[in-house]
Formats: sequence, C-alpha cells, structure tokens
Amino acid sequence: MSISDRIPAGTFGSSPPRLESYAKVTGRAEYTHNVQLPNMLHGKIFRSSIAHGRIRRIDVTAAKALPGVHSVFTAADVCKLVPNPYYGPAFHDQPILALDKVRYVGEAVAVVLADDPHTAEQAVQLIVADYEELPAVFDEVEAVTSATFVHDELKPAKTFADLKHLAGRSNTNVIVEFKLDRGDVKNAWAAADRIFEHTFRTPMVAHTALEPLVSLAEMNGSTLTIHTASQMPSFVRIEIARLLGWPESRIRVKVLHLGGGFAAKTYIKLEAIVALSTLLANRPVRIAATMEEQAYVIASHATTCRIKSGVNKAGRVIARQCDVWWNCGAYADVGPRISQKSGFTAAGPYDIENVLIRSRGVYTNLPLCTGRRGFGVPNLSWAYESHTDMIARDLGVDPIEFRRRNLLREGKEQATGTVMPDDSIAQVLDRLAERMNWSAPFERGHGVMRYGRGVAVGFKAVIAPTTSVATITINADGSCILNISTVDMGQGSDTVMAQIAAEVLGITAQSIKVSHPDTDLTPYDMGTVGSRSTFHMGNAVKLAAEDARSKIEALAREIGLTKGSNYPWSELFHRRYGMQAGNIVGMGTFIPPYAAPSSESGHSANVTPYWMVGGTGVEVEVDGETGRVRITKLITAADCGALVNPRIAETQLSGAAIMQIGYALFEKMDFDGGQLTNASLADYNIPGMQDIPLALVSVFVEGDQQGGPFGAKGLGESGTFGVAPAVANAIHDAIGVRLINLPMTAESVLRGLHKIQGRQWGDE
Amino acid sequence: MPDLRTIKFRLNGVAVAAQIKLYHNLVELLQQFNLFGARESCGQGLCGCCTAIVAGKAVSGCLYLAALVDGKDVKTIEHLDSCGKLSAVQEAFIEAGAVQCGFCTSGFILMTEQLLDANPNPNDSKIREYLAGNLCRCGSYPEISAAVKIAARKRRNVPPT
Amino acid sequence: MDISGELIIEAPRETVFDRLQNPSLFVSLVDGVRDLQEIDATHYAAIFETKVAYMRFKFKVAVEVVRITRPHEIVAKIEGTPLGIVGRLSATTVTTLSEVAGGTQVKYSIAATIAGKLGSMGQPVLRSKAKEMENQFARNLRAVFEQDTKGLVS
Amino acid sequence: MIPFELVEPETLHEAVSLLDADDPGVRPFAGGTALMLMMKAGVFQPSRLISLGRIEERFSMISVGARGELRIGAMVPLSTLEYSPDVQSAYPVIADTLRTLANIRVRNVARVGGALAHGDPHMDLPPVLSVLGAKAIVIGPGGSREIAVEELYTGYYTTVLARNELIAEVIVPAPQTRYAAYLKYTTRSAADWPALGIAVLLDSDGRMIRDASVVISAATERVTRLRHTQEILNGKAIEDTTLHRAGEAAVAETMLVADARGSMFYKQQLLRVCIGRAVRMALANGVGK
Repeated sequence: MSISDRIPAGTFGSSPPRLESYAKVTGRAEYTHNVQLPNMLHGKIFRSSIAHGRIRRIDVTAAKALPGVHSVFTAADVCKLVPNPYYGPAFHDQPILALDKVRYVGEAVAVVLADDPHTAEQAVQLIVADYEELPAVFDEVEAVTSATFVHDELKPAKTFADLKHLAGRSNTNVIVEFKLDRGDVKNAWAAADRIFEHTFRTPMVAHTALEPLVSLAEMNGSTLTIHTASQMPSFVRIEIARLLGWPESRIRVKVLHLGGGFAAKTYIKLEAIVALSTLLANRPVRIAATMEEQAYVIASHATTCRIKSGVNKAGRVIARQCDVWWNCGAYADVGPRISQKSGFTAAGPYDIENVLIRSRGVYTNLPLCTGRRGFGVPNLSWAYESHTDMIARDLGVDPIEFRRRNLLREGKEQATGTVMPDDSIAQVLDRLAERMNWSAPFERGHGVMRYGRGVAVGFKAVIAPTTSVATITINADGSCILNISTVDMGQGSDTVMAQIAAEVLGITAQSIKVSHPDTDLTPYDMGTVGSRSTFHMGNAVKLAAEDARSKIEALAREIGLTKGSNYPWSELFHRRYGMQAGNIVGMGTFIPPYAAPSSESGHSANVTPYWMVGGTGVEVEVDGETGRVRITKLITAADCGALVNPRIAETQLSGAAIMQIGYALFEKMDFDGGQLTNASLADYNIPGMQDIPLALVSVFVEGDQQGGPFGAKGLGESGTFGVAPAVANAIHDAIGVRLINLPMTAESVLRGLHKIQGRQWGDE
Repeated sequence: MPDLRTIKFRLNGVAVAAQIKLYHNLVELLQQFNLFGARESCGQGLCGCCTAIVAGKAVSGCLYLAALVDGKDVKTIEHLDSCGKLSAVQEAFIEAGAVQCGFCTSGFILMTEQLLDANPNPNDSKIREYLAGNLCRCGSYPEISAAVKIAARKRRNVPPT
Repeated sequence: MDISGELIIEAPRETVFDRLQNPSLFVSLVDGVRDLQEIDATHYAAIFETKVAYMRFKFKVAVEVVRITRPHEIVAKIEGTPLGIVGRLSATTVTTLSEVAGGTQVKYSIAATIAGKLGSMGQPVLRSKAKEMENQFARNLRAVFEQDTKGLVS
Repeated sequence: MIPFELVEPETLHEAVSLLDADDPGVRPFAGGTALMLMMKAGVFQPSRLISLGRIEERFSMISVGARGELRIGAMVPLSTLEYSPDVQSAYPVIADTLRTLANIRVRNVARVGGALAHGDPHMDLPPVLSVLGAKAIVIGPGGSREIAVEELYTGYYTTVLARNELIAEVIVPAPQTRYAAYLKYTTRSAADWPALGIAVLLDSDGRMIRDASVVISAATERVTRLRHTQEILNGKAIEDTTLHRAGEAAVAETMLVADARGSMFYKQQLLRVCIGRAVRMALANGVGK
C-alpha cells in the first residue's frame, strides 16, 4: 500500500473468495440468530386466528399467571408509549400490535415475554381473544368492488408527495393505482389485424429465508439498540425513531450476516414489537420467528394480470393494455411502490406504440406482502412472456423470431418514455437462442415422455431515487475499514464493495475489512433491496475511496513528499503525527438522477438509473400420463454490466433461477378461508438438489453500465424474470397445454392435457 | 424440578456436562456451549441447517432431544478445523464458491464429510441423492455439487483437473 | 371436507325436532364436547376435545344457530379456535327432517374446513376422525330415542 | 413444549411395564423423529416418554434366521437396515426404498419399529414390508403376539397396537426369487412426501404374472392391499392391456384421499398409470439374490 501511482490490483473483475468464507465454512459466521443479550427475555407472539374482526377482549390473565412469564403486552400497553402506533414505508397503516381490529390470520395481537422461549410459547396458548367477526375479502380482483373494507381509510405516509392525495380516502380497498398511457390504445385496437387477450394469475408465495426473522433490543443508557436480521438498518432506525418521537441518534440498529433475505427482511418486521417490548419490560428482549411464523409476518403478492394485445399483419404488437391487481394483503408495506415501479414494465420488454397500464395495489384479509427476489417483475413477466408466446404460436411465428420483431431496442422509448440506452434485451435473447441451439431441430418425442423448450425475457427498473452513503477509514498502520450499511445476506456485497474500494486504492480486497451495518457507525443506505447495492452503494464506495485517496495524496503533499514518492501509508501517518496515530476518513454519497413519472400519464424521461435485463431458456420433459414436469436444462442470460466478481455473479444468476423453479412448479401458499394451511417446509416445498437440472448454465452479457462503478450494476434478480414463463412455453411446446396460473403443478398439466383431448376431468 | 437433568457427553472431543430441560433439543444444548454452527431453521429436520454428528452419524439437531446425547460423542461443524486447519471439504466449499448466505453451509459441509467417508468418489447422482435432504434457499446447489467433487479429489490427493 | 349421512329414527318428526333443537342434548350426542354455555337463544360456546391416536386436538367452539324452520330444518354454524395453535375449524351443518314410513328420516350434512397448523397434519387426520364421530353421533342419537321408547314402555 | 418426564429403561420388558394402557400421553420413543415433529406442532403433549435407546442390544441387530428369514430388531436404525449386506443382496427393494425415505439424518435416527408403529400412511416402509409378507413381533404385558405388518393399520396414525405394546422385532420371510418394486410418486418437490406409494411383489416366467401382491399407501388412509388388482394381474401376460386393466381395477377398488398433493381424481389417474409402472419396474429390477 503506497501513495505512488495506483498499482493495478486487478481486483475488479477477478473472483477472490468471499471475505467471510472462512467464517461461514467453519460455522462461526455471525448472524443475528446467534446474538444473546445478558438477562434477556424471550418473546412469543399471540396471533389472530380469524381473518377479519373487531377485538372485543383479550384475556391474558392465565398467560400472565404462568410461572416464568415476565409480562404480556397488548396494543393497549403499546399505546401508552406510542399513542399512534402505526408504521409502514409508504402508508402508516400497520399497528405494532393489533389495535381495535385484526385484519388477517396470523396478525400479531399480543406478545408474551418469558425467561425462556418454551415458557413464552406455552403462555401464548393460554391467551384467549374474543372477536366480533367481520366478513373478509381475499381475492385481489374481488376486493376492488367488495363491500368489505380492510381499512376504514387510507393513511399514506406524509413523506411521499405522490401519495398525499390518497389521505383519508375511505370505502376502498385500492391502496394505489399506477396509470400509464402511451399513444392511443383505443384507436389502435381498430388498426390491429388480430387481438389477443389473456388473464394470468400468480399465487401468494413465501420467502422462506433459512434464517427466520429475528430481532433483539436492549437499552444502553439513553440509546435503544436493536439487533435485527434486516436488509434495511437505516430505515429501521428512522421508523422506530419516528414511532417513539426520538432523535435518530438514540436508536442504534445493528445487523450481522443475514441467512438469506429475498426482500422478506425489509422495512419493519419484528423490530417495532421487540423495541416496544424492551421499553415496556425494561429488559432486553429477543423475538425469533419460527419458519412457520415467518409466513404470517410477510409473504409475496398474489397477482392477477390481464393483458390484451393488438398485432398488425407484419406481426408487430401495436397496442397493449395491462390490468394488474396486486394482492397486498392486510397492510400496504411496499405494495404501493411495487404496483408503481413494476407497473412501468408491465407491458414487457417490447417496443409498443400504444400502451395502457393500470396497476393497482389492493388490500385483502391475507398476510401482508412484499416482493420476492424481483420486486414484482416475476409476477408480470409470467403474464407478458406467456402472452407473447401464445401470440407467436397462434400466428405460427417462431417465438424467438416474434420477440425479435418486437423487442425494445437501443434508442427506443420504453412505455414510460425513458429511452432504452443499449441493445441488451436483444443481446440477451440472442445469447439464449445461441445456447439453446434454437435453430437446430428439436426432438419432441412420441411416447409417454414428451419434450419441449421455451424462452422468456424480462426487464426491471431499479427502485429510485435512492441514496447510499459510504465511509472508508484508513488507520495509521495503513489498514483499512469500509463502513457501509449494505447488508451481506449471501449476495456477496461485502466482497464486491471491498473489490470496488480496493480497485480505487490499489490494494487487495482481502486487506479491507467491511464492517457490519451499525447505524451508530455506518452511514445511511436506503436498503439492500432490488439489486441496487452494486450500483448505488458501489458508487458511494468508489467516491469514498477516491476521497480517501485524495486525502492521502494531500497528506503526502503536506509532509513534503513529491508526487511519485513510494512511501507506505503508515509512514505518512508516522511522519505527520510523530507516532502511529491519526486517521483518514473518505466519504462518498450517491444518488442517481431520476425523474418521477407524471401522475397523469406515467411518463418520465428518466424513470430508472439503469435497467436490469434477464432471460431464461429451458428444456423440459413432460410425463404425458401424470403431468409431472422435469426441467432438464436451464440457461440464464443476463445483462451484467462490467463484472466485479464473476463467480459471485454466476451464483447470483443461477441462485435466482433455482428459486424460480419452485415458483414455476410447486410453490404456493394455500389459504382456506384466509387460513394458511401450509406454513411449514413439509407442506410448502422449496427446491432441493434433486429438483434442479444438471444442465444449469449462466451466460453473461457484459458491457459497461453507464453510471455504474467501473461499469458495474446489480444482477441479483435478473435470473428470476424468465423462468416460470419459459417453463410454461416449453410445456406448451411439448404437449400443447397452455397454463395460465402458477404454479404449474403436475395435476394442472394433466388436467390441461385432458381438456385438449376432450376428456372429462373428474366432475368438471 | 423433574424436567431438569444433568447430562455428560463428549463435545468436539472434550468431556463436558450440562444442565438441560427435558424438552431442549440438541441445537439448544449446543447454544449453551456457544456453538452456533448448528442452527434451527425449518424445525422439521428437512433443511439440514441443524446438522450435528452424534456417535459418528449425522442427525437433525432440531429433532433430537438433548437428554439423549447423555454418554454419547457429539461433534459439530466447529470441530472440523480444531487443529487450526480447514478440512478438505471446507477448503473445497470456499474454492467452489459454494457459500452464499451461509446459513445452510455447516449442514452441507457435515453431510459432505459423511458422504465422502462412506463413498470417497461419488458421482452426480450419488451426491444429489445424499444431499437431497439439505436445503439452500440461495440456490447454491451447482456450486455445492462442484465442491463435493473438489473435496473428493483433495481427500484422495488427486490433483485438480 | 364434506360429511353427510342419514338415519331413520322411530319417532314422530316433531319429537325428533324438539330433541335436536335442544342444544344440551345435541351436544351430548357429540363425543368430546363439554362445558356448554348458552350465550343467548341462538349462540352457544363449548369446549371440544378429541383424540386421534395419541394426538389431542382441543377447540374452543362457538355455535350459532343460523336458521330453525320448524319442523324440518336446523342450520348451525360452528367456529372452533384450536387452543394453542393458530388455525381454525369452521363448519356449517344442515340437518333436515322428513317423515317416512316408520318414523323420521334425519339427514345431515356438514361442510367443514380446518386450517392453520392443523391444516397439513390435521386435515386428513380429522377427516377420518370425523367419520368415526359421525357414526358415534348416529349411534348416540338412536340410543336416545330407544331409551325414550323404553321409557314409554316401562 | 411443556415439561414431561423421560425414562430410559434398560430392558424391553421394563419399557413395556412403564407404558400405560390408558394414558395417551405416555409414548415409547425409539428414534423419536416423528414424535418430535408432533410435539413441536403441539398436537402431541407427552406426560412421559419411554426412550428405548438403552434396551437390550439384540433389538438393534439384524440377523438371518434358521429358515432364511430376515430378523430385524425394532431398534435398528433405518440407515443400518439400508446398508446391511443381508438387505442389499437379498431384499434390494428394501434398500432401494430406504435410499429416498425422508433424508439420511432421519434414517440415521429413526428406527424400524417406530417407522412401523407411527401409522402415518405416507411412510414408505409399511407398504414394502407388507408385500414382502413381513410380520411384527409385538410384546405386551401379557406376552408376545405376531401381527402381519399389513394388518397393523386401522387408519390415520392408528394401529392395532395397544398403548402398552411395543414392536420388538420384524421378520421378513426368506427371500424368494420374485420381482419386487416400490414406486414412490411425488407431485411437488422431489423430496416431498409421496402422493402415492405402490409396493408390488410378483413372480414371472418373463411372460406371465403370477402371485402378484400389490399394496398401496400415501393416497389412502392406511396401507391397503389391492386384492382385485392382484387377481387381474395373476395368470395374465405381461402386456399393456393387462396393466391397464389392473390400473382400472385399482382405481375401482380404492378410496383415495385428496390433499395438497393432488385431488382425488388426479390421484386416481396416478394410480391408474402407476400400477403398470410399478409392475414394469419390478420386472426391470430383476430378482434378488
């Protein structure tokens, strides 16, 4: 480490092992799951067993009387400290503990604190709640016209200009409606040669991060410290401070490694309950959800998406209308943002002159929802890429050829009016076609086993505008600490950020220590979500490292060194301060340019700092007698910008695809009258080793991302866009069955086969 | 209290004693010793995050009563590098990039150690069959398969291909 | 889960109806129901406890008599909150009585859903349990009227 | 979990004496994997668990008896059974079944006796041991009795075993030169519980089917022998029409249970198709030693 001209460490673009590899393979990596606080109590939550009702009475007497129980709290206790106990990122609609009403099965109603979790659990079973049951609404389309209202009025957070007008609106379940109008769809229908219309549905799904949600809190002097498995330490601090009416500085949020996130650990989950429990009990408290409870805390949207397209004689889509209903569950959480941001791309990665999009977030009496590795895009790509294939096959045009005719190419305006800056969509499709050997004949089989192949591409706007701040501290011995609030939840951000800083400073990534997020020490970051970190925090880190570098150079000048002097950094400090003393702190803040879409037309000249483009090609084997589908080959191609760490990038693409295999084939939260019936991994299956194809390939479309740090960008979700529709397209290719609802279970395939063969299916 | 019990067992090679409640499972027992490498996730013995080795065999710690390790030999992921050096399997997991969030990693590594003890050179189908009972939500399965093969070569002293 | 069945009781329809609309008698016919409390004329609460093999399921049950059409139909809604587990048992029972040669035909159908933690394990288990309970109910009901008859004779 | 008592008797007879015919809260605990799940779910709250881990060593042994029969102690872990040379050579269908039964950690802990006594119809071993004609030796306070494995089950989680009886040993008749297979069909993830399990055992000269034994599980409330299906298969040529007819017969004679893994109609389709597949699989597996 010297001050001379940068020694190219060659760190950027190489694949050093993750910084925390050693800790993880020895079982010693630090997770919030492991945190034990002295004298702590264990909290367990009593949850609503009805979908919708007014709380008449909660009897906690027996629970309180159980030996080992310290206390039991309900909303009445919470209100003593927080008179208006509602929180949420876009709407302040979710109470810390259910107040007056419960709105879904599993909602937190009371919390028991005890010496050990077993006692707390036992006490929870002694609580009796008496409700006046109300009618409930579960379906996102029905909820729009239902006379049952989940909330009495809408309560948008005052911080968002675009939501302000919704305040106080009542007699509606529609939280927000994003509208986009481009061209003139109505007239275009008349000009179309063919019109296609289909409705697609996706079920509510679970994240099932293997480290279930866990939060702890303790008072240290006048500071409330919250240890939490969260992707958003800065948000947690701001929101808890707001609830308590405290300055941000009195809330300290610490995050260790996360055992998976996938968006489940965003905004406020257990943090508000654990914070209030700690304050009310005056003892440190730990609340850990079980895998089962996790499904009651957060799920991911069910959607209905109706798409109508007009196609001209040349096989060009000239008009498209998309109606999307997002089942947000009982509380808005980030649903309004998903309805909007994903709404931008609901018409797919195509160059369509006339587009009309209506994307509505809707309240229902189901668990609240957030994105799941893709911020809603997989829900939409399921629709538009199935629809696109259906049109192509109906027109007798090869599905790849049909897409090529219609793709959104470099320089063309996307539906919002934002110009597509490059040709990455076409490149992704080309690479898929190439790796699928698409032009070669394909054997579909004649016997029981049939074979098919399919592709799908999708794209996504990043959540914007958002801010990241980084500092980098150079110690007097020349060692280096990167302070960021980006959370490493398995995506490898610690390593990638160290690589970016190392590239600037001319040192190795391994020589940089990346601190865990700690809001007392690490600066603000919007959150580790939506594949934003490499671009946003990466830029902040680059700026911070450049700042540190220029300060080192200034220090060198100050002590009279000439440019090109090759002194170790430690020597600079020693000369300046007479001993091993002092620090250099570099700082960087990044917020990309962004223009908010018009609330009238949905138009914006710059709706996203960058696009994420990804596609999937699959080959499947379909058992014509049982309907069972096996994916035999899966190719993911994505626009990856300049690769910081190719190995991590590859794992991100394949990992995203593997999660979507479950989404495509069997993942679904089953509800019966609002009751979740498969809240455990025995009943809610996720993909295991035997479910993934041996042929699993990731293909990078590389190129410098404009504005990205050294041309880098995020890619954690790009592998999710194409899997489900590609599988649907391949199933159709194999046996002619078109599925429009996820998941594509063996039974639904066989039922479809019976249908096209004109055979009776049971009593249907 | 009748549900309290003192047990004695060997933990990572050392004779230890612990006071437990009868309903404690093995994961809760290990936490008393500040061992967090085995972690309860699904709570149903399906994901393998809580894997520990009891009497030489892999078990799901979340389904194993702590009281029943009395007198037995228990090993956890933390014993693998007790000599200060990573095992071949641990090295292979790093080399193959088979670690993402890491929550499932201890389980996969312990299962791989067992697999290679029984079958020093497993093919893809044997690897998949053996590790089918461990789940990785990050989807590191391809890298984990690769790691098993690298580890198998390392253990047999076959140079990497 | 739908359960239905029928049986013939050797008694006049009015008599059978009177018997069946008496909640405490009705409850006594269902194995495992205890602590019946009358809240008002159409609402009742009770504890329902049942065992399948060595597993115990315990519910706090609220019964609402939705409709009584004398002398041929009783519709009741039953909501059971399992004590200890998030989940719910809901059932609607329709009992119809018609006059047939030799007595009264009692037809009943129960549409029940079980959810929550019980769902996965509970659904099939309680389905087979329900069948067992149904048989028991029919036996108990017959026994009541047989006793009546005996009572009359003696 | 609420507190309970744990006792660890050193003999099987002592274990039997500690059981309680009247108290469902007293349960024997062999490997305990299934019971732990029930306890964690809150559907089983034990008052006393009788751990069988310390009973006589002989109940953890596998041996071959005088008439060539396989004798499996009830406390033999499933993985020991899986890797037993006697099983692998003479009863490959048992070893094959075990390879995909739950997962290796469960197989290391779960015991043969527990796997039979639990009574969950989704389990793989009961149908396989049923077609093989295995018997359970059951010990109770009044002595021992012999029960055919297929006669053990009366419904979901319910068996003919009294609360104070324990399975001590399982006896599988001497291997015959017959064809056997267990077809486990999962409809969601590969590691899911089966939607349908079919165990078949049959004899054949390569042309005709003889002495077919067909037992199904998972889709039914309990392990169920398909007698009419067996009749359809017996004495018929191995050809598609026979297998189709057998599939139809199977559907006609079985009451299938719908669940999250498939509707009743779907499971009927599965059964219709899989009977033939199981027969073909048995023939392809060849005969044991």
